[in-house]
Amino acid sequence: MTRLSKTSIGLFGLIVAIFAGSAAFAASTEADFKQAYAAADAAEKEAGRLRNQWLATEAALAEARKAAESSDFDRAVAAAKEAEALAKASIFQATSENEAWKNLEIRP
Amino acid sequence: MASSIRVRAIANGDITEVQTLIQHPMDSGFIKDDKGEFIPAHYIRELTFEHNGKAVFVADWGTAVSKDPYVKFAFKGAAKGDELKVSWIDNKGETDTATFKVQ
Amino acid sequence: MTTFDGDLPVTRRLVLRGAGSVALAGLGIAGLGIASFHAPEALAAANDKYPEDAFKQKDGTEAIKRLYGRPAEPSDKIKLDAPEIAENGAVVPISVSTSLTDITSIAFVVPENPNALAAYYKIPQGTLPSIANRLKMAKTSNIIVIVESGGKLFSATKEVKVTVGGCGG
Amino acid sequence: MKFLISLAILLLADAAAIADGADPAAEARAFREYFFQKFPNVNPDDFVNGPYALNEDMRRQWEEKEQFPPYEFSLEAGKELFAKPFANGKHYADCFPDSGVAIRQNYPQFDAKRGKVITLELALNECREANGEKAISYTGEDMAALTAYVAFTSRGKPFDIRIPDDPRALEAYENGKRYFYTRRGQLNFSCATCHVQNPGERLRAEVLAPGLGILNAMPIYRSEWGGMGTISRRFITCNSQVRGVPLEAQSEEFRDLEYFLSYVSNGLPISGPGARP
Repeated sequence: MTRLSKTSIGLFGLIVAIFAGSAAFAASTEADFKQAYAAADAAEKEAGRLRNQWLATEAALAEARKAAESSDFDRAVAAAKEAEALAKASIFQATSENEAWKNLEIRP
Repeated sequence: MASSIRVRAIANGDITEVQTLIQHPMDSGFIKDDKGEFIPAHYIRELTFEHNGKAVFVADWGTAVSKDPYVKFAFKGAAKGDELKVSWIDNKGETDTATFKVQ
Repeated sequence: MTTFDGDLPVTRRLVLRGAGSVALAGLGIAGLGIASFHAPEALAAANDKYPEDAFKQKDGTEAIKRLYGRPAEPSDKIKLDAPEIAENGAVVPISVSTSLTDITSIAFVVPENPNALAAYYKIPQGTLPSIANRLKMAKTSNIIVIVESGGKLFSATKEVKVTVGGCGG
Repeated sequence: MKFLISLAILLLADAAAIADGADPAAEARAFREYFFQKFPNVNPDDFVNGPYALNEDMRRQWEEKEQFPPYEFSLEAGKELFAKPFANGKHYADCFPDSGVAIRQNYPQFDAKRGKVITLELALNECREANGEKAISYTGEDMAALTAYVAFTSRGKPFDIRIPDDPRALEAYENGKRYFYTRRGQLNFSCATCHVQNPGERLRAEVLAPGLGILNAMPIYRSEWGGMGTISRRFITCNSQVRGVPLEAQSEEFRDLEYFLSYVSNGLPISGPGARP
């Protein structure tokens, strides 16, 4: 079980890393945050439509809002990007499971 | 309000086996609530069983007794129909008493 | 059945608890019925008071010392029954019985808990030296049971593995 | 000629079943068979006791607790709640067949009028609302107590879940099945990952329960919760345990999941209320 969960986290961790890798390095502005947050929020809403949101995405979105409130836009943008990456990973999961779930099914 | 005390006292010959379950949080004082604040200790300190006015079992408990505590013991000398009086008092001074028939 | 009116009888034991006003405050929480309070005679009748000091000890050996004033020696005449692995540290069923005679008390000690002494049972004459109870365990620990027999102290020990702790007991 | 037509219809019906991949009765048999083969030493009826059917040390702890089970208080509270009249003088008993006694094994049901699955929890709240009372929380103590009492009156009665000849009922079953096998949450687990592929194994401290019979013991007193929990609460916990945002209690997915899981456990006795680590 432990190995299984590690593999799974590893897979999604990799996806997260790819998405998050595109984060900007320059100091971020409120506009950057709003843009990043809107993208993350849209992705999370899509995950919601697919009934497959992740707790970590919600946590990252909350973290982004909190950082933005204290005008820490570097942290806010980073968190929003992470949230977007997580949300996209959950969308990827939900979409690939459209068919993949059958692999586990016990059939007559 | 229903009693917090449940007792099954069953006589088998001269020996009566007593099982008790008590509804009580038994908060240890070491657990935090959702807000991250410690829930104050709240636990039964003393539980007493009396038969014919004589204590047949006395439990002194600390915070490590499980929530809704359970204890089982057996004593001699009771007959079916005898009364068993059970009382507890906790660290806040709350108390409950109930009487049960030996079956 | 529940009896209480806040007018606590002034016995030494209850005064020691400083129960009076706290008891009233606590009433609302417990939702206990209000009627007249009869002191449980047995509480007043028992000679020894609640071993407050022993229950506060962090260390198992110290708790036993405060409770009995001396250490116990291991005995194979005590049968201590506890699970190998606790299914949940919040509720660990533990029972003990013994072929030793003239038993006056039995105590359960969990050294790895925040407070080591878990329970102390007084065994009057005519009560069998056999007890089952459910204890909390914060983590993997020995369970030590102390049996007071003919004024002497004997013990048995068993380790119980705890993977989900009872969050301190 | 008649015979030929019948045969043709039979063949067509069969073909349809195969095309849809939907033969719930055969699937339920296969589901049960999977667990019987995986645990040949476990008595079929014992699967309703979850991890205790699979682990001797845990079983002893459970049997000790069953001597005076921790759900006793909830069960009594449920009995009182169930008997207590609503403000309009009516009772829960008026909403159910047989006055609500020994009916647990028949839920969830497919309601043909509304085209949806009705669980016992939902039916209890609909009964309240039909009598002018507010719905109670699906995850709260009162619902756990009520369902504990209803389950208790059904102890020993085998699950008897029906899928009527209605494409919507079949769809609900299929939907529940899909939910059961679909991986979700950041841990990428499905219900089946734990309860089909790994029952009996330890995940952290827990010994995973077999999917077969998993709802027969509901509601359950969990030591981990220090209290009682409904099926709704258990499903929500499952979602968050795999690091997913839980769906709403009694959402369509959860109701359909309950329909599927109960159906595949048809024939196994109701054992609720239960106690679990």
